[in-house]
Amino acid sequence: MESVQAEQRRTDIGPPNYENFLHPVIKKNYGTWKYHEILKPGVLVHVSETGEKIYTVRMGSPRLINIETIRMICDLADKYSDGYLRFTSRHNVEFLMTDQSKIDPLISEIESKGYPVGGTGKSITNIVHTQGWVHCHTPATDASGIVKSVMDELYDYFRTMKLPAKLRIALACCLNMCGAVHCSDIAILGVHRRPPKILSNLNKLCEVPTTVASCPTGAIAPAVVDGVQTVEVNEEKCMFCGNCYTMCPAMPLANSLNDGVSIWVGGKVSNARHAPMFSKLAIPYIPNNPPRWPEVVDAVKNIVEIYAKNAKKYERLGEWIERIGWSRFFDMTGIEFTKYHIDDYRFAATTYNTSTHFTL
Amino acid sequence: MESVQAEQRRTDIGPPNYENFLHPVIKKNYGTWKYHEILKPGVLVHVSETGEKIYTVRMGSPRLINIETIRMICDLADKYSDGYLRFTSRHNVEFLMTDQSKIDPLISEIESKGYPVGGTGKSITNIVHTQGWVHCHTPATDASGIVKSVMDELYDYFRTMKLPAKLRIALACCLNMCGAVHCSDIAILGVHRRPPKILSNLNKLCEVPTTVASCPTGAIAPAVVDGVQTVEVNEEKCMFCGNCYTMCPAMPLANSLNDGVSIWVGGKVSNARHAPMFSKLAIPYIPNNPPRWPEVVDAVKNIVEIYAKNAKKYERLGEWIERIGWSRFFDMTGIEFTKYHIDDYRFAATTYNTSTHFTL
Amino acid sequence: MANEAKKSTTPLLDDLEKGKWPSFVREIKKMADKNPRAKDLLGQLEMSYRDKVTHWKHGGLVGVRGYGGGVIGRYSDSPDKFPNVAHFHTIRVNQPSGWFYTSKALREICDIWEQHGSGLTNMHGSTGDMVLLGTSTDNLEPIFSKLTSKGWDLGGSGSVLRTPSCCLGKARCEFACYDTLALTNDLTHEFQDVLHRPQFPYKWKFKMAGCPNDCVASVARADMSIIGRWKDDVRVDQDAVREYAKSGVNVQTEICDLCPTQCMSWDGRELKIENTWCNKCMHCINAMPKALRPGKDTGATILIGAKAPILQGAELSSVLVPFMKIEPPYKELKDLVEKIWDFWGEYGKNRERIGELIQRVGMGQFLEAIELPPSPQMIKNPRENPFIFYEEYFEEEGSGEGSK
Amino acid sequence: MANEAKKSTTPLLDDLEKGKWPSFVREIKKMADKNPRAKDLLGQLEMSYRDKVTHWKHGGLVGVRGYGGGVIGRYSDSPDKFPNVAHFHTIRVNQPSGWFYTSKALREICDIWEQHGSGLTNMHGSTGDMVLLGTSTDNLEPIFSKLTSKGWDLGGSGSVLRTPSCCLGKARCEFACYDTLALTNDLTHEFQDVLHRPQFPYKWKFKMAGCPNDCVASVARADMSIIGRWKDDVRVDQDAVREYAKSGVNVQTEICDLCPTQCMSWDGRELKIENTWCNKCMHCINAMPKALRPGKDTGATILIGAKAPILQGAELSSVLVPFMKIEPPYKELKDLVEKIWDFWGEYGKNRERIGELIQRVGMGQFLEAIELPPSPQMIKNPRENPFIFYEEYFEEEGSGEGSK
Ligand code: SRM
Ligand code: SRM
Ligand code: SRM
Ligand code: SRM
Ligand code: SF4
Ligand code: SF4
Ligand code: SF4
Ligand code: SF4
Ligand code: SF4
Ligand code: SF4
Ligand code: SF4
Ligand code: SF4
Repeated sequence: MESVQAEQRRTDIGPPNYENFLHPVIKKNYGTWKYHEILKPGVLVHVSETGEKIYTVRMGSPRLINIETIRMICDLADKYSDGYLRFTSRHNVEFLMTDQSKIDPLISEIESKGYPVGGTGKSITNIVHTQGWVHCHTPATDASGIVKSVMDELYDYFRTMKLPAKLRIALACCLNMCGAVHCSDIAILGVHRRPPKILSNLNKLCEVPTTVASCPTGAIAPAVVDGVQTVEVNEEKCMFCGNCYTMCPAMPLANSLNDGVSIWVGGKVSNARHAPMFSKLAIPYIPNNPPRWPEVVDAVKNIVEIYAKNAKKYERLGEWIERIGWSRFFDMTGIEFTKYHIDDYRFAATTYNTSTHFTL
Repeated sequence: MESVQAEQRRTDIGPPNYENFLHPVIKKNYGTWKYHEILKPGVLVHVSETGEKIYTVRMGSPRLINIETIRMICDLADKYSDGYLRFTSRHNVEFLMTDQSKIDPLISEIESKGYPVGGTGKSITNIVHTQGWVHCHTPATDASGIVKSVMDELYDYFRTMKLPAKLRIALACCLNMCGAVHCSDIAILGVHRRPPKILSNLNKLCEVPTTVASCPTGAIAPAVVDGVQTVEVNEEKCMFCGNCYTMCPAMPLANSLNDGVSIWVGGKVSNARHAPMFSKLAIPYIPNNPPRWPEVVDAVKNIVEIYAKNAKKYERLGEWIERIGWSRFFDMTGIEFTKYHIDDYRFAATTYNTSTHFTL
Repeated sequence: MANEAKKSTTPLLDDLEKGKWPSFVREIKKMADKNPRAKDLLGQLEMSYRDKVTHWKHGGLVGVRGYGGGVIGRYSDSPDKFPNVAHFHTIRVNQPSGWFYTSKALREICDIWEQHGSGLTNMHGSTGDMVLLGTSTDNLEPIFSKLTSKGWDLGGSGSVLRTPSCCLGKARCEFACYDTLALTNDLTHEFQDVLHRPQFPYKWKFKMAGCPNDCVASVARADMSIIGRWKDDVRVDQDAVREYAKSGVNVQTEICDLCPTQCMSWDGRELKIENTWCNKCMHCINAMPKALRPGKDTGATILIGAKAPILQGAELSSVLVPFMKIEPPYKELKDLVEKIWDFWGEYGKNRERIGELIQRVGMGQFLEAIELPPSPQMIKNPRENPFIFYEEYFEEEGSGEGSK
Repeated sequence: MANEAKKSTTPLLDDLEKGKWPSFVREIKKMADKNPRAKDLLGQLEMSYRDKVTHWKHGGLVGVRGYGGGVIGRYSDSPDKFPNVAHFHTIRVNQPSGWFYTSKALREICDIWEQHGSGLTNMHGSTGDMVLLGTSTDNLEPIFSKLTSKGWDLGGSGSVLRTPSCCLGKARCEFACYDTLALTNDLTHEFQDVLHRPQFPYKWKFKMAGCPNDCVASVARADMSIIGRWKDDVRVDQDAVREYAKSGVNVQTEICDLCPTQCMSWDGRELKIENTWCNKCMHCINAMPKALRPGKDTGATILIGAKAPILQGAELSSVLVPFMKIEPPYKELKDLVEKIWDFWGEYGKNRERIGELIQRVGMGQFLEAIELPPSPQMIKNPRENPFIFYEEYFEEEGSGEGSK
């Protein structure tokens, strides 16, 4: 059966042209949009120079969705948006429609299926996240479970626009950081804390020189154990980056007792007002506590709420912290400041406070 | 003769106590000063809680002064300030006096001897500088000659207070930077540009391993030439820091054709408004052109004048540049921007512009 | 319910069916009823929730014929317990630019995946692909041929050009300064070969954002970030500004005071912008989209080098070309890209991203190699250290210029 | 004049006698008439001006008995031409705190130097010493004993505590938040032994500034910078503020708008300061010294690690103790210093400044060693990279805590 198709085997055709998928009104007004308004949470209207309008209804998604759900979404698109829809860069679904009167019915139907509408404007939109225990071999925590737990708690912020500014949360399950975790208002990052174990079959799975070279801190050295070529790890020098494991399957770091998550704050990506910023360490370690990671949820919620109460309009989390100063941030959130917060990597010296500018 | 004194040889007595050198009015009002005023350029009055006053007249000095000049200064002190005087952290002389009516006569007498009065407030005060060809073995340029040439040209800025803010110039004759050159509004820095020559007697003067280890870029390697242990330099890797020469006299870098100066801008030390800042590269290289280094003088003057014309009140040079942006600084001063301006040392990545914030 | 939970073999995951946010567990469970792969995934995931570690082994090299990427190999460490996820490879399907779809197209994908995989997906992966989550090796070729027959192709993985992605740009955004969708589509097609066959030292990502708001996080996640901007003046509709003011916007504190270059002023009637100072941050336009618009002389800033932290610490992209017109056939851009890839191919070490290479050789060096002029827009500030690699010097004799 | 210039053996230097700024050449020339060392210095300097290189050779180790520093050895590379500067060592004389003198004291120095040296000086060196510029080896002991007999001692050079220096502080400045002169004098005397006898890995500099204006550039030039500050509120005399306003100061734009923490407001009558936000930058106080003053609960911030660029790039000092009371006998400070010196002595490599050592081992590590608590005031921002050296982990068995 497959051989027949193999004859016609096509390669390198690339993705379908996006033009095939554009709503006719979008096609017609392509590049001539004049302004937009957020009509209410999750609902946008874009108005063209020609006066034509396109309405968008944004639906939250857990990202990990099954084909039944996709088909359900397709049904909604057929019913409300002429079969046209899109996904956003943060994994939400957008229905693109011309008939304003269909908006509320669509919203009701979406909500009746258990999905929220929102994520626009000064809200907390979907959490960009990664695979975790669902599909990856290097995670220090799960992705989807924490995301679900956090969003259950912050649900209201998705469906309203009551924050001072956008607040973007991201999660990555290991230091590879598949996603913009390093530049998020709040980032949840899986961390290992036990140096790699060296499996006895290392010499079969890995090349010793490549494995040694994989370590950025030079913690790995060649060794001979029971007459077999292997490596050893200087635990003092290990900061648990996991790169050795990426290069050599015989050096797993994952460990139920020590893996967990860290919390980072104050990153952003847009150039609006302040230049893009990296997220900075807020909480070095919280143990994994599935299925709901309550300590993580509390930590995130605490930061969100204190920010929501204190920041000025338009001020992103990082902009707010920059204004009030980090000592005040730690004070206000009650988060403990530890030696782990002080950078000791390559650019450490550039993060020291070389002034007397601070409050006590 | 000396043996007699050797018997009474005293060591570790430390410097004399400053209290012996304080004017009685200062002693009396020590720690009770209430406020000060700059009465005119070079003249301060400090008023105590008790109402008592001390007047200060600040005289410019070339720093390299002979004992006749010191004696002349002492004469002035005896005549005008009860024999009390001090030097400032930037090498000016200060007469501390109680009789206001003596101020103008003192100023006339100072000026009649060829020394200026000024350096207070929004002025260009003395240039902090180093030894140069007068006394050091590693300079890439002279110190006193450039200082004299620049101050001749900026003389008026010492005697007035017409700048937007203080402007501090410093000079160091090599990368050792004996002085706060790295944090000055304008810094003049001697630079070598030819890799060290290796003298044939290296093996007698230096240890090869120490010499090799002295190079931060690993440019120096052991070598054997004509059967003699020596070193060789990978010229590609040399950035002329001179550390090898500090460690090993057989590796001189000084060279009449290639030595010269670089100009740096925008540093500051005080915490007033903006935190302390390093100076940044403005002009990578100007050849040595004694006795008056006209190109250096012009370059400094150009920067001073454009700053003077454009900055806002209280804005230090670096604060001004930060406000207008570096592209505008290079535009306005006509200084060429080259690849040398882009950092390529340890923290280079932290200096890249990771935003779209700039003007064209 | 309470009754059911007692019998459940997935008590931990069951807890994640509760709560208001849509549940990924419910998504898996729904498939588990009909799809054995989904069922075993659920079982293995519950085991991870109990053990607090992953039960996936290190991925192996699997793929479709002639391609070096597009499939992430994945094997269970407990194939005896969960035989249906013994292999559980994901397939990355290259999304259309801007993630625009018709229901028809999506249904076709669903049908293929129903037949050959777990029925589970990520819409989408964080690089941008449609991620089909889990199938066995023998299904790869069939899926591939069915996908291509419907007009779909695989995305990237490994040391290739990764699937480019973009914000929705001119399709639905009034801020777009160039056509992100067209460029993304064009580059993706132009570079099919390097997308499917590893020829690079490591991965390369393109992300295109229509304006400095950067709705696709390009500055943080792309080796080359192409961010729209304009050169001329912000377009101002003064009447509309007054409308905003009337409707409650405090133009002074919410707009002028927050302008990073402090180049705006408002006298209660007219909004003045000193456009030579404006750094195109977008704030004022974002805040009053009915009144303000980007200028008309538009193009993009090209930035280079973002990546995640392994191993030197994360990087954001930094300015490479302050301003470039972005118009088909995009020759200037493609020439630049080719030059950079040549340099990277020649000097990049194995697993060295372009951003790391630039740090290693120095930006000045890199610019010279790719024949771009240095410009102050590239930097936050000039160097602070005096360790300058001057390149020429005069020979002792004064006879001419030497060079290192 | 023109006639004289023609005959001159120092035509290049002569040019530097012209111009308005006082001339160092004239200073040398004046001595050259009576002092052969000064004369040969002039000659050799002219030669440098012609050749565009120094004519001093690498310094050798010279000094006074029992001291390891205080004298910089210097030898001419042309002793045949300039025999009187064949040796030309400088002597560093430890200045009194704040560079306060009486004419009597200075004259005594001049007399000694007239007899035993070139008659040339630097008032002062940039570390702070009086620098007596050039004498020969045989004069060192005589000079030393004459200096000590008049109450003077040598300053530092080499791997020692360098001569501490300070701003004039409470002697003549209303901003001083602690007594810089007293502290400097006390530390200098307390640590005479390490000042004169090399016992450190490299040099150590103390600089004391009475307030954040840092008039002695301590943050840029001292391994330990002790900068005065206060804890309580800025003292405001509202009448005096109004005086300034009346006399032309624009309190809004010149004061409030430039406050880095934006914690001031001015309604035309009263200046309000939100003191919890004030970071003690000094700007408002500097601008209106008659109206504003530092608070009364004063002390200092201790910062650590400034140095020039060789070899890792320059460093500014960074916050180590956010606030410390500075009162005799300065026990808390001295205990801290001793702890740091111990750590440096044990772990510092040869020629490694404390700032470099801290970078090498990490600030967290360093703090632990010297038993100081980490505090957010020490940093501009917490770490951005995830490469954290967590120190404990649990053993596999769950039986207890492990540690690296
Ligand atoms: C649909 C989407 C683009 C896409 O191609 O998918 C999009 C669409 C719009 N963005 Fe965005 N942004 C989208 C992701 C982003 C991202 C990327 C991200 O979060 O990963 C960013 C950068 C975030 C950051 O800085 O960390 C982003 C930063 C912005 C900003 C800047 C906000 C700021 O103050 O920093 C604006 C301007 C604004 O909202 O006023 C903006 C404005 C807009 C506007 C208003 C543009 C327009 O005129 O249509 C669109 C509706 C925004 C809204 O949701 O209120 N968009 N926007 C993305 C929706 C994601 C979602 O499902 O929630
Ligand atoms: C005498 C001296 C201290 C000493 O112990 O010798 C001194 C004395 C005073 N300084 Fe200073 N400063 C002195 C070197 C410095 C330095 C160090 C340096 O330049 O190397 C700095 C740091 C410079 C920098 O940031 O790069 C310095 C930064 C200040 C500032 C901050 C100015 C700013 O806006 O950044 C003030 C405040 C002001 O002037 O308003 C200040 C204010 C003052 C006041 C007004 C303090 C007072 O109330 O008495 C004194 C008179 C200042 C004047 O000249 O107008 N002093 N002052 C130093 C005179 C040097 C000279 O001969 O010119
Ligand atoms: C599927 C996806 C996460 C997701 O759930 O969305 C993913 C999954 C993996 N990433 Fe990623 N990365 C994914 C987007 C990213 C991104 C975000 C992006 O592209 O915008 C990043 C950060 C940006 C960047 O490229 O630096 C990212 C940075 C990494 C890294 C670190 C690379 C680096 O240079 O620092 C690794 C490690 C590596 O390459 O060895 C990595 C490696 C991996 C591997 C292949 C694990 C490995 O070590 O071999 C993961 C396979 C998981 C699995 O079993 O499916 N992944 N990875 C994303 C791709 C889906 C798609 O094609 O759309
Ligand atoms: C005389 C003086 C310059 C002046 O004209 O004022 C000076 C002169 C020398 N310095 Fe310095 N330094 C002098 C203050 C400084 C300062 C400024 C300060 O102390 O405030 C610095 C920068 C701050 C610092 O310590 O980092 C300074 C940073 C250096 C360095 C670089 C040290 C480093 O760690 O980066 C060296 C090179 C070395 O130590 O090998 C150096 C080395 C030297 C030597 C000893 C040359 C050498 O390589 O052996 C110079 C002797 C010149 C001579 O023949 O007299 N000198 N040196 C200053 C001392 C006078 C005094 O005691 O008052
Ligand atoms: S972040 Fe790490 S664990 Fe998570 S998907 Fe990416 S590579 Fe895998
Ligand atoms: S986890 Fe990272 S630091 Fe630790 S041994 Fe492996 S590669 Fe080295
Ligand atoms: S800066 Fe260099 S050349 Fe000048 S005095 Fe210091 S060590 Fe000597
Ligand atoms: S000058 Fe500096 S970089 Fe050049 S060889 Fe000497 S130590 Fe190395
Ligand atoms: S990046 Fe700019 S152009 Fe693209 S969607 Fe966002 S706001 Fe619109
Ligand atoms: S785009 Fe930004 S910088 Fe330009 S005027 Fe608007 S707010 Fe100011
Ligand atoms: S540092 Fe402060 S206390 Fe010391 S002189 Fe300067 S202004 Fe006065
Ligand atoms: S000292 Fe500085 S921060 Fe404090 S109120 Fe005055 S200007 Fe503002």
